[in-house]
Order: sequence, then C-alpha cells, then structure tokens
Amino acid sequence: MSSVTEKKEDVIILFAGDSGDGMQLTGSLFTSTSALHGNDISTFPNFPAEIRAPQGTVAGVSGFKLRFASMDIFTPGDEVEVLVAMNAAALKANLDQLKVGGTIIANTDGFDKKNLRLAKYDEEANPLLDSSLDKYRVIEMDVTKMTRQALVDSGLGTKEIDRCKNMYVLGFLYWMYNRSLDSTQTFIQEKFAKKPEIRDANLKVLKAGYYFGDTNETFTTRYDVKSANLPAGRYRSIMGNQATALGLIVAAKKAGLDLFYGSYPITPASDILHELARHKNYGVKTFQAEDEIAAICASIGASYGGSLGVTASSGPGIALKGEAIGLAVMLEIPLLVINVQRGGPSTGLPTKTEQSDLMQAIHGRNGEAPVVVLAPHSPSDCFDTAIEAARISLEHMVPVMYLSDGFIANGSEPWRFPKAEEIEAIKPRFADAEKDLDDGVYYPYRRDEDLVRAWAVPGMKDLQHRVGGLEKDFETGNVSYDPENHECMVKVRRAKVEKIADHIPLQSIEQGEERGDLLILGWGSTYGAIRTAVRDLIAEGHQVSHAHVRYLSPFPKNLAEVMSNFRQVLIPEINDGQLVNLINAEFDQRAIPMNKIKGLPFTAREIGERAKEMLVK
Amino acid sequence: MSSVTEKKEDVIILFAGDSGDGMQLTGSLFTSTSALHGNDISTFPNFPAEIRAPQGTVAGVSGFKLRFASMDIFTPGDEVEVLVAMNAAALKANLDQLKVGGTIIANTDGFDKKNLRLAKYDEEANPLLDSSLDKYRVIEMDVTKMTRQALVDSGLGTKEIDRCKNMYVLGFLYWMYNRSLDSTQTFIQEKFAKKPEIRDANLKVLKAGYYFGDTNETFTTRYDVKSANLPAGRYRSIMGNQATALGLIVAAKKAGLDLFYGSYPITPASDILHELARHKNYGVKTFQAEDEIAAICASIGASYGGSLGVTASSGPGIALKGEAIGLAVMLEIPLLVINVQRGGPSTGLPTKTEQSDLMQAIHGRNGEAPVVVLAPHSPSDCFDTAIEAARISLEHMVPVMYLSDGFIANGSEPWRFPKAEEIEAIKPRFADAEKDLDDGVYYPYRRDEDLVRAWAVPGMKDLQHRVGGLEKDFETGNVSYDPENHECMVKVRRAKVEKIADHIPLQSIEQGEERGDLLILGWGSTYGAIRTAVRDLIAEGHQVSHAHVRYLSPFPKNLAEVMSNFRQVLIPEINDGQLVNLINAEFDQRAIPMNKIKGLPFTAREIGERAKEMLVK
Amino acid sequence: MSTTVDTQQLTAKDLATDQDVRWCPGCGDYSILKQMQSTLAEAGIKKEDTVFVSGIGCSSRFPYYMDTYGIHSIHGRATAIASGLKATRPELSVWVITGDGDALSIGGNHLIHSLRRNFDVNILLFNNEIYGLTKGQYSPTSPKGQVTKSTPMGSLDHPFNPLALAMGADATFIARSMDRDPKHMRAVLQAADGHKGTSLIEVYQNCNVFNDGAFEIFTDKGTKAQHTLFLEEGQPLIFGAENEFGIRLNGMKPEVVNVADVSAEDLWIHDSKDMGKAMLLTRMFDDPRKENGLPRPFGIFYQEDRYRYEEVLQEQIDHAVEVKGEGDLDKLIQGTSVWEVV
Amino acid sequence: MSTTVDTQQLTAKDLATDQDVRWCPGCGDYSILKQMQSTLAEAGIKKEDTVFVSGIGCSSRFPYYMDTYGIHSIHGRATAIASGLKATRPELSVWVITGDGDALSIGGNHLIHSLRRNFDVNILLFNNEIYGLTKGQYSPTSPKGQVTKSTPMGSLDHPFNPLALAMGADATFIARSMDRDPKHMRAVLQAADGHKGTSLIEVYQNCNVFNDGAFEIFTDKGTKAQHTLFLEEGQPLIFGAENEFGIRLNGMKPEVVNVADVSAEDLWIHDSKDMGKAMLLTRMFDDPRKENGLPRPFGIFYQEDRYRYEEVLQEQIDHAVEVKGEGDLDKLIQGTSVWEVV
Ligand SMILES: Cc1ncc(C[n+]2csc(CCOP(=O)(O)OP(=O)(O)O)c2C)c(N)n1
Ligand SMILES: Cc1ncc(C[n+]2csc(CCOP(=O)(O)OP(=O)(O)O)c2C)c(N)n1
Ligand code: SF4
Ligand code: SF4
Ligand SMILES: [Mg+2]
Ligand SMILES: [Mg+2]
Repeated sequence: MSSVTEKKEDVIILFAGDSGDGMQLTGSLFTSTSALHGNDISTFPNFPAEIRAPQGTVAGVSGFKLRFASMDIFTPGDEVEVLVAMNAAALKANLDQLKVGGTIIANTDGFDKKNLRLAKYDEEANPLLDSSLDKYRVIEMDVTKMTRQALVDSGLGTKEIDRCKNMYVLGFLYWMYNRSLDSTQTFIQEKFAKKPEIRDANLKVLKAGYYFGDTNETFTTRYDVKSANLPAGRYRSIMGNQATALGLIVAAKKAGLDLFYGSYPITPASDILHELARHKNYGVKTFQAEDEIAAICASIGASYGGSLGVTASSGPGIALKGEAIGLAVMLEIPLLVINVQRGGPSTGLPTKTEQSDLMQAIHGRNGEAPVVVLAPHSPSDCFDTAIEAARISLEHMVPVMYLSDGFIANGSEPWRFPKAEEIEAIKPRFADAEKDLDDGVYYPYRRDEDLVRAWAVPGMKDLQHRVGGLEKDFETGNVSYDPENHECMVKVRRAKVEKIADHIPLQSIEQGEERGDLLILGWGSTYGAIRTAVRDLIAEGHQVSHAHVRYLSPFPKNLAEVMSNFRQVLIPEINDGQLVNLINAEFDQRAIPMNKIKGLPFTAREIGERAKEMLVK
Repeated sequence: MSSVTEKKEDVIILFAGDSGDGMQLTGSLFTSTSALHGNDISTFPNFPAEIRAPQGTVAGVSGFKLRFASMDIFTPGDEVEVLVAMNAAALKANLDQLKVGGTIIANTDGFDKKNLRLAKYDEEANPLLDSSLDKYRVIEMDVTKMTRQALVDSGLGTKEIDRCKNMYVLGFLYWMYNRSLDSTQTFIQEKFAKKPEIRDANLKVLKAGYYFGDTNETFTTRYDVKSANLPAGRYRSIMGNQATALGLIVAAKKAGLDLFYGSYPITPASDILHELARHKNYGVKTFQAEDEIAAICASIGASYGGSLGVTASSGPGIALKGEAIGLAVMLEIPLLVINVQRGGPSTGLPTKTEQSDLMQAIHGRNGEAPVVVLAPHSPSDCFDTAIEAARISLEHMVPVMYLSDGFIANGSEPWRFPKAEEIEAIKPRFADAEKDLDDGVYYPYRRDEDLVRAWAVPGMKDLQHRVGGLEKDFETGNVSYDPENHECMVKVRRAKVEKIADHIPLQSIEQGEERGDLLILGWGSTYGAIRTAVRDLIAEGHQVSHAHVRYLSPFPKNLAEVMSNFRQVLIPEINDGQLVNLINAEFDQRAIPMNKIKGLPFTAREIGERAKEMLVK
Repeated sequence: MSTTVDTQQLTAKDLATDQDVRWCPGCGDYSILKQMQSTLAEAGIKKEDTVFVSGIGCSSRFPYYMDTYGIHSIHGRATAIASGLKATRPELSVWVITGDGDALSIGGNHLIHSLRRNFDVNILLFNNEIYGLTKGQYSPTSPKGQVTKSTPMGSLDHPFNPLALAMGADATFIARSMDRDPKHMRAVLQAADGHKGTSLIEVYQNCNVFNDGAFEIFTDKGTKAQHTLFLEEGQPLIFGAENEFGIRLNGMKPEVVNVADVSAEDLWIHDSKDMGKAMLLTRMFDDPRKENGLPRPFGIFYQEDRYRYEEVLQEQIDHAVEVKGEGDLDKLIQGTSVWEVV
Repeated sequence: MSTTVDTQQLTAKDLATDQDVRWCPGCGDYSILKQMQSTLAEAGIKKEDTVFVSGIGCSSRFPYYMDTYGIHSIHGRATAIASGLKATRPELSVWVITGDGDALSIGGNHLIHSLRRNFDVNILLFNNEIYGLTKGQYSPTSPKGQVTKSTPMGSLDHPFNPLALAMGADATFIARSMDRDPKHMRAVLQAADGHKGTSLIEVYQNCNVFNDGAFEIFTDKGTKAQHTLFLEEGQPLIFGAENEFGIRLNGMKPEVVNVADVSAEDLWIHDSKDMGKAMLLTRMFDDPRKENGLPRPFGIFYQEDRYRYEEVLQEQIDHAVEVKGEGDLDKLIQGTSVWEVV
C-alpha cells in the first residue's frame, strides 16, 4: 500500500524508557544512521543517577534526545516532535518537552496497572485512555507482544526476547523517517557475531518494526529529512569524551612523546579513560590509580620522565588534586588536568551537567599558583582544544586545566575531521647539554624570552638536577629562602602564564558584527544555545553578536576591547556566575550574568528571551 | 659605681644567633619581663626553615625581634636599635636592619676564623676589627669565656655550660634596660626544678651577665623605658596560635559543647594543636590524624555528633581539605577550618608569612560552595576572632574558614584579657522533637528566618535522618535530582551565607575620618603596619583613614559605602593581590593593590611611602 | 525524613525508611540490607543511638535505607568520619558501610589507620570486585586479567588480599561472609556487633550487572561445599559435601587431607585468638579457577581484645581533670604571668 | 645545579652535590646518605639514569644531596610519583626516600598500593618514630605513650608494625637495617637494588633532636647483641654476644633457646622465600622495654619474584601493536563510520 511522504527540515526525537530498555543504544544507532544519511545532528543523553533506579519509576527513566536536520544545528533543541515512551514513567517524565501536536509512540504494554502505579499516576487514570493526550498524536503499539510474536520460534527465553524490544521501535522509526537499515544491521552483525541466535533475533525484530510501518493500515504519513548542506568534506559523528581522548593521542604523537594518562574513575570523566585504554597500540599508557591524588602524582612523575602526563576527573576529584597542581606549578613541568564538570557542590548531581568549577580551576590551590585554563565548546571541539591544551603545556612548561562538562562529554555531533598531517607539530623545549651547560654547570631554571625553562629529563647526560616544591632560586633552581627571590619567582610564574597570551589567537566574534547593542559572551558548552539564539536574534534584526572564550586564563589580549564595542555584555553560564566574576574583577566594563543551575543546558529560547529583555531597555 | 640612666620611649632589640644559641627563648624571656614592666610590646620571631641549618652559616641564623615601648605600638617595628649577634653570621644576616648609630652586642667568640668563614666573610676580613662597623656602637664581650668562667666549679660539662651563654647576654641586657630579674628567675626555677645543677648554672650566669654591666667600667649608660600608658586593666602577653587555641576552648564552653580538634601537623599551624593538647582538663579532645583529609573528616564526624568540630592546617593541607569542606557545605553542619597561612605556592616557604590563601578559602572547592571567611588581625585578636568564627559556624550551621598567618601566629603582644563572664554565650539551634516533628515526621532541612536548619544529633529520639553529599530536597533532605530544587538549594546555601551579614557588625573605620583622600583597607596581619603608617600620615596632616576587614565573606553590608567616601582606596596585602580582586569583582569602585611577596610583613614605612605617592597625585 | 515508632519491640520493618531502595534488581546488596535490619532488630538497638556512615558507591547508599541516623559522605572517607564521631560519642553504635573501591582504593589509608587505632566501630566491606556505581571498572580486589571498561585487555594489578592487609594493620576483628548465606551473615554481624573494637567484615557481594558470578563458585550449590570452609571456634577445619575433607598444617603450609585418613587431632583446630594461624588463614586465598586449590575460609578469622581509642582518649581527659581540676576559663585566659595597668 | 664529571669510575664524592647538607649535627640521616653514595658508586650506576624521589620531611631532603636526577615532591606522594615515572621510563633506576610520617601516615595508601603493584622501585623508609621536620610530634610508628609536642600526656595510638603492614600489602621485598651499622646497610641497599620489584627497606634512624636514642637498645654496643637478630639466608636464627642464643619455632610461636641445649636442626633456619615464616618474623616486634622479649630481626625478611607492573604494561602495548599494528592517526581520527558531504 502507498503512504504519503512529507518533507521535514528539522526533527527532534526523544527516546525514553526504563534504564533497562536500551534507549541509549537505540538513540545512538538512529544517530549514526542519520549521520550517514548526511543530516546535521546533535544529541543529548540523560540518564538517571542510579545504575538502575527502581524499574518503572520516573527516577528510573533514561532518555536520549536526538535532533537531526537538513540545516545547520548547534543544540539538541528545545521542543520535542516525537516522544517514544516505552512506559508510563517515560511519558510522565518527558511529556512537558513534547510540542503541541507532537507525536507520542507509546508501548501500550508499558501502561499496565503496575507501570501506571509505579509512575505514580492517580488511581485508575491512564493517559492512553483518558483525554489528557488530546493535544498530541498518539501511536500505540504493543511492542512487547509484537516482539514476542516475531520471535516465537527463535528458541530464546522471554528475558532475551524482551531485550529485543528496542529494535522493534527502532525499525518502526526507520520506516517512519525513510531510513536505511544497513548501518544498524552491520552493527548488530558485528556486535553479536559470537551469539548467532541473538544476532538473528535482533535483525528479525528490527525488520518486523520496519515492516509494521510498511504494512500497517493506520499510519500513512512518512517523513523525509534531506541531508543537510554541511560544508563539503568527510564526516563522522563523535562524542565529547571520545574527541578529548583522540586529541590527547594525536597531541602526544605530534610532540613525539608517549602519552601517560593517570586517572581514577568518576562520572562523567571515566569514558576518556575507557576510550584511551582501547588504543594501546598508539603507545598510550593508561593507569587507573588508587585515588585522584595518586593519579595526578603519577602523571607528574610521567611528565618529569618526559612523557605527556595527563590526569582527569570531575569536580570532587579535582578538589583533591589541588595540592599536586601547585607542585606542578612550582616544578614548571608540563601537565594536563582535565575536569569534566558535573553538578556540584560536593557529590552534588553526578550525572547532570554544570560549569561551576571555573573558579576552582583558577583559584583552587594554596599560594599564588597560576595555571592556564582552556574550555572546549562542543563535542568535536574537544579534539582541537585538547591538542591546544597539550601544546601550551608542553611548549610553555606549565600545567593546563581543561574544563569540559557532562553535556559536551556525552553529547555527539557530526565532525568534519582533519587529516593528521594538517595538524601542526608540537615542539617541547628540551634541554641540550651541548648548548645549555655553562662551563660545565647546568642551570635548570634559566628561561627563554617566553620565560620558559628547558625540559631536562632523566637520561640526559650531565643535566642531573633536583626540583621540588620549595621556593627555588631564579637561576640555579636550588632551594632559596631569599625574600627578593621569592617575590621575583612569584611574579615570573605569573608573567610566564600571561605571556602565553602572545601565542594564542585574539578573541574573535563567532557571529554578528564587531560592534552593537549586545554581546553575548559564553564559554564551554553554552556555545550551541548561544549560537542558535544569536542567529535568530540577528534574523529578527537585533544588533547582537556572539563571542565564545576558549582561553579563560590568560584571556586573549583583546578581550576587553572586543567587549568595549558593545553597549551591554551578557554572560550566560550553567553556574551562579563565575566567568562574569572574573571579567568584572579584571575589566572596568561590567558584564551582566545569566545563570541556570538546574543540571541542564540552556535552551536557545531562554537565551533569546533574556537578550530581548536587555535590548528593549 | 654610678651610671647614667637615659629615658627612652621605644626600643627594638634583635636577638640573633645560631639556631642552637637559644635566641628564641632569650627573646621571649625579655618579652615577658618587659610586659610585666608594663611596656607595650610586639615581637617577631624569624627562624630558619631547616630544623637546624648548618651551624654558623647565614642560613642557620635564628632571630627574635622584640619591640617594647612606653607608648602604643602595633608592629615589631622597622629599624633595630640593639642587635645582639652571637656570631658572625648573625651579624651579617641582620646588619641591614640596624639603624645608624645603633648598638651591636657582639659575642667575640662567635667571630673566630671558623665562624667568619662559615658566614662567608672574605678572607681575613673581620667586621669587629676592620672599620666596617664604624657607623655603630659596638659592645664586644666574650660570652663563651665569661660563661665558662662563671661555671668553672659547677661540675657541668662544657656542652651544658655553653648552653647557658644566652643567659649571660640576657642578664646583661636586663642591666642595660633596668629590668628586674624576677620573672626570668622564677621561670628558670620552674623549668629546671628537676635538674638543680642546670637551674643553678642558669641563675648564676644570668646574674653574672647582670653584674657584668653593673661592675664593668666600660658602659656607663643605662636606659629606662617607662611603662606604656596602656588602658587600665589586667594584661598578659600572648602569641597568635595560643590565642586561637584559647578562643576555641572558650567558644566550645560558651556553647555548652565539647571541643574536638582534628589536625595533622604542619608549620606554622602545629602550635595550636600543641597548645590545645595541654588543656585536656577543659574537655578538649585533640586528634592527630593520619593526614589532613582524615583530620577534617574526623572533625565533620564530631560536628555531626554534636561537638564543635575544628580542623586546622596551612595552605598545602587546606588544599587537601577542599572536597570535604564541600561536604560540610552540603550537609550544612558547623565546622571551623583554620588556615595559618605561609609562603606558597606548593611547599613554598614554610616558615615565612604570607596572605596568599584568601582565594583558596573563597573558591577552592568544586561547585557553588560558599563558606564564611574571617581573618584575625593581631595575636590577641585571634582570641576574639576564633570565638566569633565558632559562633557563626554554630549558630548558622555553616563551615567557617579562619585565615591567620605565620606572622600573627608566632608574634606576641600584651593582651588586656576579658573576664570569661563578659563573653557572650553561643546558642546553637538544636532540633527538638517536641516542636520540630510535623505529625510524626521530621524534616531535617526546614529552615528558620535566617535560612538555618536545626541541628539534630544522634541520640535525639525520633529525629533520625540521613544526610549526604548528593543534592537534597529543600524540605525533606532526601536525595533530589529535580532541576528546580537544585537551583533553589544552590541559591539558598548562598543566601544563608549572605544573610549572616545581618548578624555581623558594620565595617568601621579604625582610625581617621569617615571620608577623605585615601582609605587604606587591610585584612589580617597587615593591621599593625597600616595602623602605624596611618597614625603618622594623619599626624602629618594627610586625609587618610584605615579600615580593616575581619569579615571577608560575607562582606559587611556597608563596605562599599565606607569605600565610597574616599577618593582612593589602597589595599596592601602580603600576596599578589587577592582581597583587591574580590573587591573589584564585587564593587564598582576600583581599589588599588599594594603587594609584597617576600615572606615578610610590611613595614609601616613602606605603607606610608606608598600612601604619599598616591596623595601627591 | 524519619517517622516516629515505638522502639519497644523493633522489627526489621521498623528499621526501613520511606525511600525506594535503588539498587539493580538482583543485586547482592539487598540481602545484606535485609540481614542487617533483622540482626539489629533482634539485638533490640535504639534507632536514635545508631549511626550508619558510608562513603560513595552503590553499597554506600545503604544508610538511606536504615531508619537510624546516617551519613552518606564522600568517597573513601567513611572510616575517618566514623573515627571523629566515635571519639566524641562513645556511647553510639557506629557502623561503616563501604565498598572494595571505597575502602581499599581511595579509602585505603583511613581504613588501615582506623584498624590500628581500634575504635569500637563495625566496618562492613561490600566486596564485589568491581566499581559498581561508576559502571564497571576493575577494583583493587579484581583478579589480575579482569576485562573491564577501563581494562579492555585485562587488568594488570596484583589485587589486594583484604583480610591479609587488615591483619598487617593490626585489626582486632576480621571476618568474611557472603550475600548468599543470610544465616551465616547474621551470625557474623552479631559477633562483630559484640566485639569491642574495630570489626572488619568482608562480604562477598554479587554485582549482577557488572561482575555477575564473581563468587559463584563459593555461593553456588553445586560448587560451594568444595570451595568454602566455614570456620567454627574450637572445631577442626573441615569442608566438602559430607565434610569429608579437612585441613592439616604441615609446618607453615596448610594442606587438604581426607578426614577419614587422619586422626582428629591432626587437623587444624580453629583458634581465632591465634594470630599466626589467622595470618595463614587469610593466605588461604587460592584463585578458585586453579585446580585443587585450598578452599576459601568464611567466618571469624581473628579476634583480639585491645584497648579502644575512644576509651583511652576519655581516660586522659578524666585524668587531666582529676589532676588539674575542671578547667576554669578565667584561669585559662589569664595564664601564668599577669600585670596590672592602673 | 649539576656539574659534569666523567662517570667512568664513580666515587662516593662524585655523587655528592654542591649543596650544604642541612640536617642537624649528629642526625642519623648522614650515615644513610653516605652508605647510599658509596653503594651506588660501587654499583657503578649512571648518574643520569638514576632518580631519587622523596616526599616531605627531614629525610626527604635526601635528593638534594645526590648528584642524580631528583624530585623533592609533596608530603606522602613520592611513591605515587615514582609509579608514573617508572611506568613510563622502565630503564631508569628509581629510588624513593621517605619517612615514617611521609610513608605511613599521609602516604600510607600510596605505599600499600605501590607494594602490591610491584614496580621495580626501591623504597627507603627512614623510621625515626617521630615527625622531625615539624619539630617533634609522634608518628604512626611511635610507641604508645610517647610524650611529644602533640601528646603531652602520651600518645594513644597503637603504632603500625611497618614490615607486617608491608607483608599484608603483598610486598615482594622486605628488609630492615639501621643508621648505626654502615656495613649492614650497604649490604641491604645492594640486595634491594638487585631485587626486581618494589623493595621496602625500613631503616632505624636516630633523630637526636626530637627522639634521641629511640633505637639505642639495638644500636648501642652494650645492648645490641642481646636485642638484635641478624638474618642470614639459610642460616639458623642466632644472636647474643657469643651467638649463644637461638630461635626455635614452637608451632607458630618463636621462642628463645640456648644454642648449647638444642641441636642445629631444631633452630629456625632463615628462608626469605617462606611467606609464613616471614610473617612471623615481622611479628618479632616485642617492646624492647619488655623483659626477656624476642630480639628484633634485621636483614632481608622476605623476597619473592613477581611480575613488575611496568613490564606487563609494556607487554600489553607491544601486544596491541602486534595485533592491531602501529597506531595510524588518520585511522584513529576517522573511526569506523564515515560519510562524505559533497
Ligand atoms: C572523590 C571521588 N572520586 C571518584 C568518585 C567516583 N566513584 C564513586 S563510587 C566509586 C567506586 C565504587 O566502587 P565500590 O567502592 O567498590 O562501590 P560499589 O559501587 O562497587 O558498591 C567511584 C570511583 C567519587 N564519587 N568521588
Ligand atoms: C600536605 C602537608 N601536610 C603536612 C606537612 C607538614 N609536614 C612536613 S614533613 C611532616 C612529617 C615529617 O615526618 P617524617 O615523614 O617521619 O619525616 P622526618 O622529618 O621524621 O624525617 C609533616 C607533618 C606538609 N609539608 N604537607
Ligand atoms: S551496579 Fe552492581 S553493585 Fe551496583 S546496584 Fe547494580 S548490581 Fe548492585
Ligand atoms: S630533626 Fe631529627 S631527623 Fe630532622 S635533621 Fe634533626 S636530627 Fe635529623
Ligand atoms: Mg565494588
Ligand atoms: Mg620521622
């Protein structure tokens, strides 16, 4: 039978179900398929904090938001168009995100008495039966029943059979959005190569879902989302933590060094460790330490030995590394400290995103201990920023803090990836007995014009020297308690960091004019939301621009000047106002904070509305 | 024979010798004697970083600066009048502090070839012989010889005999400044009660030194420094760490609680532990933990159990406590965290003073984790500030950071101490099943008008509840991942801290008018130097005032207003500019930094000169 | 939140809270929670005088499910927090709940120090040989070669032997139990509760999501009898379906014998007061995958009566009061040398 | 700073730096430094391939006095830093210098974890039973009741038995020596250097300023023979001025016998490969103040050949290269599913 096909530019699907329902996998499979289809994509997984919160409850709902479009997009978007609800709790938890007129694909089997009760719907109330969903288009299907039917003679047990449910839904959506099953089929074949019966079951159910759409009378509309006109090139889809890991491997190779990654697991940073551990054939040494302090200290040991030493954690773990970061500042050796931020304070909201560790990055140590601070702004940008962070650390002998967050880390987007050869080499300033010995004597703390000392590592003949956490003499590096020397060294360590501003790009305007009524200044993961909001504001004729700060310490030299060309500056942050605090401490022009502290990213709409309030003034 | 006696207002003596020479003891004995004599006093010990740096070397010189006067003084002063040099190194290390025309009391025995070489004087040069000391009055005495003579038939070995040398010098100075030997004699009798021969030796040498002055022909001038006209009352002399310890004990008693002090030794904080451990009969429980993290966690456990939990360290140790401080912020329980600051970063300059941990105190944790920050401004002020810090922590269920530093901690001054009864009671807000149960249910995070929750401790019937580091529901305190609730709780925790401004005194002007050309705004140990400088500036007719901030977070409500009455605001700090950074971030009026990062306190002169530069502008 | 109940005759239910228990279905933690609740109910504790302190981890959620006082603290620090609590409130019954990562990885230092100090605290170590909460990285107790998220090619670390480590730290009570043997667990919990001093109880706990079956060989009906050895004070070390096997000490080496072939007195008689034997027991730690290795002991390995830190701490204070008298604030404030300015 | 010298035939002097040694006159550290310099000179090491890593403490100043590479790091973390260094630079000779506070108090966790991981690193633990650098607080090895600045009424903690703790952490080389016996110390240093894996050497070191004479009974001519037992591989455990006493094992209990009264084979023969015996040796730890206690053993208690962490780490990498081939950056960057936009 024939079915109408309708064109669409931009679709947002939210896959929601019990943590057991495999919604994350379903979502990522649809993602790669859409990516291969050439759409621009943006995703946002949202899992419960518990490994497995109670089944069927709202706390247990796991969601995966996928936006795919035939135009450029920068966020997972605000209003959901299709909500897949595997059970009542999934519906309840996410209905508020569904736009009026949107579609609900409900697994009727997930709306039985038990599930309704667990989702805390009032006695006897069933959204599928009462009129509460009239504003939406509801597609009901008994996924469980149909999956079981499809696999009656598969020889599998019900438990295994039910594990295939998500494939049924996926198959149906592929039909609905005119997608090919190929990449998913390949995936299934590879994943279950060793378990043929499971493999076949999944394939069968996937097709069943697809055919259900094809053959079933009730739905006659299908949608087609053409490929986006992204700049020509070769693309892959990538997640933030993955991009960070790849960036680190590339940076080490580009510097001709081995990569040592000392870390202690913590959400949401662990995936970097997991990813790196898969690439040992790139000479990557991963070390799961006994705690965060051991992790950073091991990395310091590796750096001292001439490797690219990297350590990573999230807020609470970074708090534990403060003392050791101070040591690295004093030693003046390369060290990369990655913080994938999450909701704080303390244990806070481990699975939610936040940008509240910026102040900790800048000030979270004893004494005057300046470090460099960088922040990536999107999943794929993690790759470039990780390389940039490593470059600065290695070429300037200074610890660098890299501030990612849960939103970037777990989100994904299409990435027009570079060729390895296009990436510039990193040039550590190694010592060399030939030129650095001064009639037989080595002065480990002599500096070049950038105030950078040379990197003398064990094994280099005649350059033996001792370093430590006590204040050291400007020249010899020996322990010095001299008052003048201390003041000099404190200033030198800061000046060294500030001089890095000579080696980084000036602050650019992402979008909009060089001057205007309002500059929206962001850092990190707010990029997509700001970018979208500003695009729309400009389209509406407002004099608004967007600048995004990657270098948070030192700031680009021209930052004050860039700001000064705007009547007002708005700084949206997923915290209680941190960058705005740094800016207001350093510059005379006062920026205005915009804060959201809900463990969730900004929506473009929120930023757009706030901007308009300011523009009418 | 008779000797002229000359009146003096203000004398600064610097006792300097090898760390083995007992200069610290000599200095403190002269201090208490002068205190008892009714002088105003101010002291500044300055030891080498090593336990015992090489004997006879400049690195090994230990100094004790004592200033005593018949007028009010606030610092150990700038120019030394009498320099006691037990050896050549002591002279070399300190000569630059001696004012022209000042007196040098040199132990000739300490200027032999060996000592001159160790002190790195050029071959054959001996300052006592050449003319390099012509600008000064030099009193030579062979202390060693005379001490040994005094004790020929004491039956003691030379090693023990030589240990009495410092008493000889002390005795002589007592003569020179018309001091009574009583308190020192009592001290010696008590200290060596168990070792009669040592006791008698010390007493004998002390008198020998005194009589030497009396009988010896060469010096005919003695000085008399009358008692200062300090406000009437009963005085004692006290050191900063000691005052902090006493304040803690008093605070606990005033709150009707036990004091638990969990700490790990570190310079210069250890003496608080030592002092507290001596007062177990006040119900003080001191706990030397395995590390700083255990120390603060044990204190958190004690607070949770209903004691006044206190932990202390210096910069590097505080860095390790960041994560646990965040937990206390989240739990909303009382906790006092003492940081006796020292030179940083990293291990830095352990025995030198610095104010460089202010930013760490405010921002050194993950997430939005506001705490209260207080700083004492002088040795005796540690007593009041410790009580105030405990009061705020207990009455507002919030962690409080207390920022002392090495200069205050080891310095001493006369203290007109209060009567215990004059000190106000501290009233923790304990929970009470009677009124807090809401039909049988207890809500541990309900708050009063100050946003303070009640303190329910184990043992209270029917109030069992669970607390933790995860975000909690506004009312029930149960774990909550709700986005709105998180934002609300982050704001509430900050608002609770800000509301404390309603309970602290407004910022006052220490000295000078309410308005003028220049406000010198200080915090912590810069008090004395600023106070002295401002007194002199005012005397010279300048419109300068001094305000000193005890409450660094939250600021007193009127701080901006106080500043606004001055054309310029200068902020002197022993760091690279931290309070000035906080002020400039928060207020529109721009303050000007004045920084010294040499491990040494400001002198009044340095501040006075800087102020004048600003005033001519 | 807490709701009032009459604590006269507590039942396990009274010790439950209104919070949904949020462990994965099938997690071994459920059984441990249940045994704890019934053991404490039986013991007739006072809820308000009992405190559960935990770190971070799946296991560390435990306090939320006990209607007593409780702290779900930060990772690895539960023992340190419990030390301060017990030092100031000796009359409270304090339980520490921790995991193999929480106690032995990040919390290792606090664990060994609290063991030597011997506060009267009970430490329950949920050993599932994995990091559960962070979704499956290997832990300090994971066998070498374990493939996990962080070790796709297999872990490299030689694992800790937790009870041997505890012996090395001079622990005064050391025991092992398992989630799948409720009766045994209750008995061990009772004994630990009874012991005056720090009790360390290692519980083999199955993480059915990330490390399913790690202890199957000890818990599974088919293999349990062969591979486990239940220690009974004063009794010979015997095991096997029909208790047909026994352990004999050959010098320092334990060896398996057929009970039939030897006389009773040849067998190793369990004496939990004998440190030397206890050390050897902790070393009966053969990889279960290994052919005819020694069985794994369960029960109380060692107990010793040593002074409790909180007691001697209080004694010093009492002694100080005795000698110097109750502290008088004015004396304290004025110190020893005062002068008057008039 | 460093000055070039021809490393052909090193002498102890060549290993000294231009820095004044800043320990108190009479400190036991001097002798240890001296023995280290001569031992390494003898061993003919390459200065540039040797690294000394220390924490904070008087002892931790050590690296400044060795003309090799060195890090004077932060308190308690030397072992962790050494782990990262050795993991990435297996060919270097890495020495950790630490104190009883640095290694056993704040650094306890890193110590036990590095022992189990068994990097080929030598750890020298200067045990003076006091915190020297901070001017005299008790340490985790101070005997109970010790009066120090922080414990005017005497310390309360039951101290660690460092070597027992190390056994519990599965160390592969455990030894004890003393500052006052240069010959013995050089021998132990050599053996540690030779051991492949982590060597833990506890050195009794006198802090003559804050804890003078703590080990006098073991070092003083008058009492040494009675109270010390020098372990020799394959030899019976004998001691006394004329070696008149020996140790016999009675079950698990060592007891002192007159050599004259027993036949040679009754005596305990030292076998540093026997873990059970080693555990008992570490427990020969009687308070020297105690009447006729057992003598304190010195020498190599235990050694075991177990794989080194840095080796298996490298093997995994080599294996990965073998299987997947040298990593190709472009392959890495593009991943598995790529699409073209034209
Ligand atoms: C300071 C800090 N580091 C790391 C983490 C992340 N984390 C939470 S629990 C955990 C380990 C959990 O393993 P285990 O202690 O064995 O408990 P289980 O979940 O297995 O019961 C880790 C690494 C954290 N929450 N805080
Ligand atoms: C993080 C931190 N905490 C505390 C200190 C203070 N501190 C320095 S060394 C030391 C202990 C020294 O004792 P030990 O390790 O036995 O070395 P020793 O001086 O006796 O050789 C302490 C507590 C510090 N420097 N850093
Ligand atoms: S992850 Fe494992 S340990 Fe954690 S709750 Fe689930 S089954 Fe239990
Ligand atoms: S304090 Fe003790 S350990 Fe430190 S240098 Fe002096 S004698 Fe040696
Ligand atoms: Mg675990
Ligand atoms: Mg020591």
